[in-house]
Amino acid sequence: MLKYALLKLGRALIVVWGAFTASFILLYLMPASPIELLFPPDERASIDPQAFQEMERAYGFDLPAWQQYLDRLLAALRGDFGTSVGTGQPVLTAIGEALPNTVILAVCALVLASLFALSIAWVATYLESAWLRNLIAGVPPLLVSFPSFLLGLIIIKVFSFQLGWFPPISGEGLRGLVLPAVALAIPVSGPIAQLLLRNFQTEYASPYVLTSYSKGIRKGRVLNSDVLRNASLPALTQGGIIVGELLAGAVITETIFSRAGIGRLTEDAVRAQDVPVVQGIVMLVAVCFVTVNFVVDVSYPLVDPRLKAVPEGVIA
Amino acid sequence: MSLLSFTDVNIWYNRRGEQPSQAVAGVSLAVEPGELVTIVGESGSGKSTLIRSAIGLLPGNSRISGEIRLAGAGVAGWSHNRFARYRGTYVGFIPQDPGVSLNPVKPIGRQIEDALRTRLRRRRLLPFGNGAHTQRIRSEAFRFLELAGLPAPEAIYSKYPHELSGGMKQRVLIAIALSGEPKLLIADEPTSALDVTVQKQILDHLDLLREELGIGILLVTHDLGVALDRADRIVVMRDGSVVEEGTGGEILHGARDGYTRRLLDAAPGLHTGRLTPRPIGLGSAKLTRADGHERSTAEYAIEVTNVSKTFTTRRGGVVHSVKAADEVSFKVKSGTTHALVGESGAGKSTIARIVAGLRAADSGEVRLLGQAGRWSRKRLSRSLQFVYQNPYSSLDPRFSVADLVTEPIRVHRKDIGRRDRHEIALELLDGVRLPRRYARRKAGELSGGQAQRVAIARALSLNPEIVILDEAVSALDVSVQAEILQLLADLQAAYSLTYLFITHDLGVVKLFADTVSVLRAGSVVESADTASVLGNPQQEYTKLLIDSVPGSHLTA
Amino acid sequence: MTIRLDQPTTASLDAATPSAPPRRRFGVSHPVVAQPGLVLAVVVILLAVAFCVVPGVFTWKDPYVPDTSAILAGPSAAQPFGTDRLGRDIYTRTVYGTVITLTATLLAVSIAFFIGTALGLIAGFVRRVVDLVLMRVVDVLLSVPGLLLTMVVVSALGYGTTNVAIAVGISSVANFARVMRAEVLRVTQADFVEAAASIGTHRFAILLRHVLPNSMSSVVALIPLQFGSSILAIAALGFLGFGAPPPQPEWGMLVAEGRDVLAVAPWISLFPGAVILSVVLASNRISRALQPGGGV
Amino acid sequence: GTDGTSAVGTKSGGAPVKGGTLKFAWLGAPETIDPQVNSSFAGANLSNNIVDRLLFQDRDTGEFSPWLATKWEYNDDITEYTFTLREDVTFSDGTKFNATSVKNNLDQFFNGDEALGILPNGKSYLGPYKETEVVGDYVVKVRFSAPNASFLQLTAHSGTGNIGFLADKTLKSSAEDRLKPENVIGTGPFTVTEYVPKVRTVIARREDYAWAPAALGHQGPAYLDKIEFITIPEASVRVGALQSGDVPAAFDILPTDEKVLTAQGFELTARINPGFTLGWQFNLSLAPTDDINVRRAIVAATDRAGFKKTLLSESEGEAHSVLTDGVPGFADYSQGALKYDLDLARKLLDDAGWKPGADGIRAKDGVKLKLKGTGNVLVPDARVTYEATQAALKSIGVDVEIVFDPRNIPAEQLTAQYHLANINRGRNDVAVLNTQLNPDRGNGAVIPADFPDRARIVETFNALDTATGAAQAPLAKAVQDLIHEELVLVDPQFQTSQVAAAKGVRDIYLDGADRLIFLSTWVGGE
Ligand SMILES: Nc1ncnc2c1ncn2[C@@H]1O[C@H](COP(=O)(O)OP(=O)(O)OP(=O)(O)O)[C@@H](O)[C@H]1O
Ligand SMILES: Nc1ncnc2c1ncn2[C@@H]1O[C@H](COP(=O)(O)OP(=O)(O)OP(=O)(O)O)[C@@H](O)[C@H]1O
Ligand SMILES: [Mg+2]
Ligand SMILES: [Mg+2]
Repeated sequence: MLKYALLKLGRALIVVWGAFTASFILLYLMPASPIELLFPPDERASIDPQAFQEMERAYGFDLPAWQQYLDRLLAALRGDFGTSVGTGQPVLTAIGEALPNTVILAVCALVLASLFALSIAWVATYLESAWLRNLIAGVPPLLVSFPSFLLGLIIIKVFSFQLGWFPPISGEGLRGLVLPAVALAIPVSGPIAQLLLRNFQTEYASPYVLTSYSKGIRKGRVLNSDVLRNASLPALTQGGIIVGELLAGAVITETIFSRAGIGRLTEDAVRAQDVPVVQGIVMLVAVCFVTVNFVVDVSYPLVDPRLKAVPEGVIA
Repeated sequence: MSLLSFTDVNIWYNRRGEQPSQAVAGVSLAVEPGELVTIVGESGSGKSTLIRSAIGLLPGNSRISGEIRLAGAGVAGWSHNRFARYRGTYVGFIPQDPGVSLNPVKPIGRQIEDALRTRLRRRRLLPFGNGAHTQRIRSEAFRFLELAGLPAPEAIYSKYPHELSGGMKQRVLIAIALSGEPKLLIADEPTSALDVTVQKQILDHLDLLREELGIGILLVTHDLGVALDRADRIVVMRDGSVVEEGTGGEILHGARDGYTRRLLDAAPGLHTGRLTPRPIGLGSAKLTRADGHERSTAEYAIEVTNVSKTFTTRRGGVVHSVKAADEVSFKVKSGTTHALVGESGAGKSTIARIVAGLRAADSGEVRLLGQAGRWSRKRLSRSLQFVYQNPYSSLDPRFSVADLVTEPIRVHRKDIGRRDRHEIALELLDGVRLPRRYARRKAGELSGGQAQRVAIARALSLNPEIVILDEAVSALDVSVQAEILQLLADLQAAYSLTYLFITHDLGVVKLFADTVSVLRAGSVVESADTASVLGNPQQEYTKLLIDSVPGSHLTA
Repeated sequence: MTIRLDQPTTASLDAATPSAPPRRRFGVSHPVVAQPGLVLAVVVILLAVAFCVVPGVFTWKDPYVPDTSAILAGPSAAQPFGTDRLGRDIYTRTVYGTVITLTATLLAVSIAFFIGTALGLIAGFVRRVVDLVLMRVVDVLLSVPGLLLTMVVVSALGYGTTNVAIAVGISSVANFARVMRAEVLRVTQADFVEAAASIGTHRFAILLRHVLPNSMSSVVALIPLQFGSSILAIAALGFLGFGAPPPQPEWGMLVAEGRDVLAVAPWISLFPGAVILSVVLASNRISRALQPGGGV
Repeated sequence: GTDGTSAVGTKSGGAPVKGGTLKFAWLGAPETIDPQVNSSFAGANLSNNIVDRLLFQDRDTGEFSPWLATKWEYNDDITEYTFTLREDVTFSDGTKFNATSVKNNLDQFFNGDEALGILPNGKSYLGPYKETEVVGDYVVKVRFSAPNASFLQLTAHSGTGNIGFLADKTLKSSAEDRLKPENVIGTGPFTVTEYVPKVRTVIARREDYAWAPAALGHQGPAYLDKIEFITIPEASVRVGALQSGDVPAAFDILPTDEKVLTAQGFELTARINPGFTLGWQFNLSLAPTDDINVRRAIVAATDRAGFKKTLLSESEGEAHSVLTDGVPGFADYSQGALKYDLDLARKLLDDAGWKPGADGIRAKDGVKLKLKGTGNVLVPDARVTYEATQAALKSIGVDVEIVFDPRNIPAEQLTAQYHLANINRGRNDVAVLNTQLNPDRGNGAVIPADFPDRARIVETFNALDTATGAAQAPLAKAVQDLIHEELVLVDPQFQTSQVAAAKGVRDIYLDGADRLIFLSTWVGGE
């Protein structure tokens, strides 16, 4: 077990390093110096070349690529991801300030999304009427296909401006969190619902369900005590990707709902070509991804008894 | 009043975009208390469909007409929740496949407790909020597990299904069915996935329960031997209708229906003599041995000496090792059939694959056609071919039958053109008695028996001397099984083939093999000619195996 | 890294499955006509393709010429989707935009398909170190969510539809690679592959003749799915302003052009948004029909 | 619509009420709270309320009046300015504002401080800055190595590159520390109390503020307790938040929303952003925009009057010159060089040998008349006018590709690849032309080194630095003639404006650079 965990940990570290390297290649080797992009072109001409070089030096953009890479990598290992070109703030501080907001939003959205997805899957399996069942089973594809950028705007228009139930901008408090969390949850719930729905249907068709019925158990309890666990366990393995989706979804949600957070930070940084910040964010999501996956990988055999006895090959 | 009665029941399945297909047509049938009724019939004859309709467990796309009564109450149109009142306590159900019929993520104990709780609650023996009753329920559960033939229930109580063997799982399912204390037990092929030895134990057990508790049993099987052995009444189904009904004796001696007769003829357990080959009309043109490779004249086609193989699997640092072959030795004369028998996991496949060069042995020697040493893949495949248990998975689903059977020729004989290959394919189909029009079909469009013929035709295409058949007929219906065996016998005679034949079915061995090795846990228990091993077994284990063949005592 | 979802765990663990039923190729064994949803989906896609090929048949207006007499006009018989701030007909622009969006999508899906399939095939067939390395690459691609990855790639490559398409393609490579690898692993375990090997077929020939064709169906079913999600991704980037330059009526752009005036002229965003929704929905539906064993 | 007044919100309406918090929404967010770093629109607006300037510029006449400086004078060649300062001014940490403060601020603004991580933020604005001399406790002399007529306006400027004075404690803080509200210490009527990057900035009243410029018409501390600036990036959400009453006042109102808001009883205030009009600068180093006929044709194909009529809102203005209407020295070219005439444009191209090709795009000597330009992503209406011009040009056989890249394009790439560069620069002084277009300075039109008469052109621009006030007017006219008539360096599109909307909020002051001052603002008291 320990060896298994260590193996997974090793892989996780490799992935993080890979993400670091890939983002470095993409970001630092761009044709223009990030400093260049700090200035509107119409002002650039009036910048003193010496001052410009000083700035390049301050950020280390004047060094050869490999040296920049090593410097950054070593610094990153010490937990230093450089400073934002735009604001001069250390990247870690910037991320640290933005993160709590996004975490709150993401956790709420995740809970909502999971509950929603689970309800759809449950109800669609429970209902006896075929057309009602098909109707509900048609919801997840719709969620998946909806342009999420439009969704936020529509939600805000309807629930905030038209009905006035919730404030459009999320200040403090729970009420402000509702709409953004919903807007983020809906697109995220689509794939989860699809997965759960499929799992519910396959599991419900499994012979062990017949066994449960033959004991005289009613449908609702069969779903709860037999199908539910079997159908939702595999969704855990999507954890890493779902967390990634939440963070990515925050880009649009936070902009639309005027919230601070990683999403806004990302969009601004990408627009401003704030290379250190973008790389810091890439590292953040990569670390989140591998952490979640690591936890899932290591704990999955504990929650799914079948996996305790299976040879290596099944877990790819 | 009958426990269960069907009156003129018809069942259809709807498939999207297709005509509804009728799975059960006009069946009338009743089960009385203390009676064991078996339904036999080939695969797809509607057995499962019929009995599931009695407890409302048909899939949503089915439609029923006619009358089904449980304790006199018509069940037509009942919802799951209405049915729930009858299930478990009135009618118990043992599903077809024990491997997948238990919830994989729930401990065994909880699965049986669920059933107990339903009954206790329904009989008002257990008020809601059952915290105090844990102990009571647990002891009840133990009682039923023991009753189902699991002598040490504590040992498995907190285990998960995957930690049990197939036989144990089946017994757990029986315990679950019994724990509702039903008046009627419906069992859908409760033993088909099991070894003959385990099968016998379980059937004995059901018999006992019937006698002791006086419950009615409706048992489905496709094994006529089982039915003849046990049933008060046998119902033979075909294409959804009942074609014959009567006691075991009536069926055995006075079957009127042609299909029943064929079933009787085909059941290996009922056979006495060995198959006699029929002349075969193959060997015309193209393919015939024109490739110049000499057929061996060695006395023994296969000589296996002290072959051992140990598998180690590692998980989470713990190493498990299994001795799949332990100093195995046997010889097979050219032109004869040698059978390897033994229960599941005995190492039969492992040895077959070592002989076929698909897997390396840890130690020991395999001589083929008198030659030892390493054979090249290509050279080996000209002399030896392998036929797999599952015909579908051994045939590429995207290839046409013609391409499938001539695939080895395509690889080995670059000199033979496309046209000629097609000719050869047609001849090979003739050889395995498959109509030529099947040449264009894909494997998925064939029945199991047809697909296995294609696999055999492919094995023959290079004109090999040795054919290894790893459970090549086990997955097939008995009637189809008999046809294939006959075909193999015919081919053997025509081409003086040597067969290494793997099976767990002693009936088949009796029918087909010249010599036999009995394997247990990787080692050879007994090895001699078939007649002497089966007629006069020296080992306890062999005796047990022989004794477990259903229907054998009827003819012995 | 993760436990595969695409392999049903129950089946692979409780290996007591008897003779496998014949696998249906591409699942569409039922007549298509009997599935109205599928028919509708196919019609939507055909219509979109027709928009690409002969946009002139569907509208006689010009998508680029401003009309100052009809600025921000609401939907009406003359302009079913309304007009934008330059008085251009949104419907016409949507029709003409189809070719931009769909070409970009096609490019993205092709990139993802070819690279992903190749990676998955090699990883699944060669196994060992190659598999380990390639799968870590795939993990790296997966570890950064699609939108972020595309944003980073676009900012490195530069703006514009082509670059957006490339970025979206790169970010979906992992999906194809994963499915392909799983399929290859599944197929290589089948007896017929061993049977082919046992008759002396060359490894490479096995790969081409047996493994590749039999692994394709799931990957092929993924294509329309990816097609749908790529449309969304490209539109999202267009919406964020990374996409096509004006006056090109790329779909995401069309939605984005209306976001500021959502309050006064909601049609500018909503109609193109609805078109995106229906095309994505349609391709997902078709994907489902193509899924092996799917179709319902 | 706009009522022509310059205060946001209802004017007067009873006696001002003290107290209350104002929530104020806008599009951007201050990138920092350091007034010497902030150059964005939101940043400058924030700074405007936490620091003061030496002089105050009248938003209508462009004339200067005292603020922190009570007196100012300069020598004849405009290389030396002397300011006499108010003596009662304190920073919010209680320290005194004096001549040393001015010197320390200017020095750091110009030179930066490497040790503290402070960049030379003011280098480009201060131009030929030499030194500051502390003449007395409250008298300073600022010296330049060359004439710098525009410095006077810079001391009053509240837009990008403005000079706000910070306490010594701030000047000695590192760049990182200057991100903390308590370290940003100015002399203004408010101090920053909370700063959440990209989301919220809160400023609170200073009770001892007593040095407002007279022109504001209000002395003493501000009425409002607090102002909360909220960033709402989505235009529709911003308007929605206004309409739903979640925020009573907002900036960056889109022209399309003006009508609706007015109809709903909002008071809208709009002012033209003074300075460089929004438009394209031509790239004179790149074919085919090196052909003056092509440039003329483009200018002639731009229907500025038409834009104003059909595409723009009431608040925005038709471009009459490269300068916006109010800037001292402005001259009107709308009936001359900037007249819309599509036929003329065609004729110019025909005459210059650009003949329509098979695809409708003109070509000459095998070179197609294809241009690449950058678009403005910040001004919402810019997209519309650029696209309209693009369509008009297309109709006369000129193909323009516009890149709307929200990022700054590196200067090198811009000069090498783009024929048309988007520009819109605010500063209520003709000096803006000098910084931007002077071939020796910004050289926005990329005039090549071997351009005929280059020396004369440079001289014409440089002359702007040598005079102020009325004396500057003819020089400004000469430069504009050069830009529009002789060289055709820019294609102006329109004059941008800033619009604010409010309900129940009174007297938000918009200054000469179109930035907000909240000193006299109050809420309530219907
Ligand atoms: N859910 C279903 N939908 C459609 N057709 C079905 C369904 N289940 C069974 N069938 C069809 O109904 C017929 C009877 O099937 P059934 O399972 O009852 O046969 P069986 O006698 O139990 O076979 P076996 O011995 O293989 O278990 C078969 O042709 C089968 O293909
Ligand atoms: N590749 C392998 N890795 C590890 N263990 C294996 C492997 N193949 C077989 N075994 C183990 O070796 C033993 C013998 O297996 P084998 O397949 O030869 O049995 P069998 O007699 O053919 O059984 P069955 O009748 O079920 O086919 C079993 O315990 C099996 O689990
Ligand atoms: Mg059955
Ligand atoms: Mg075997």
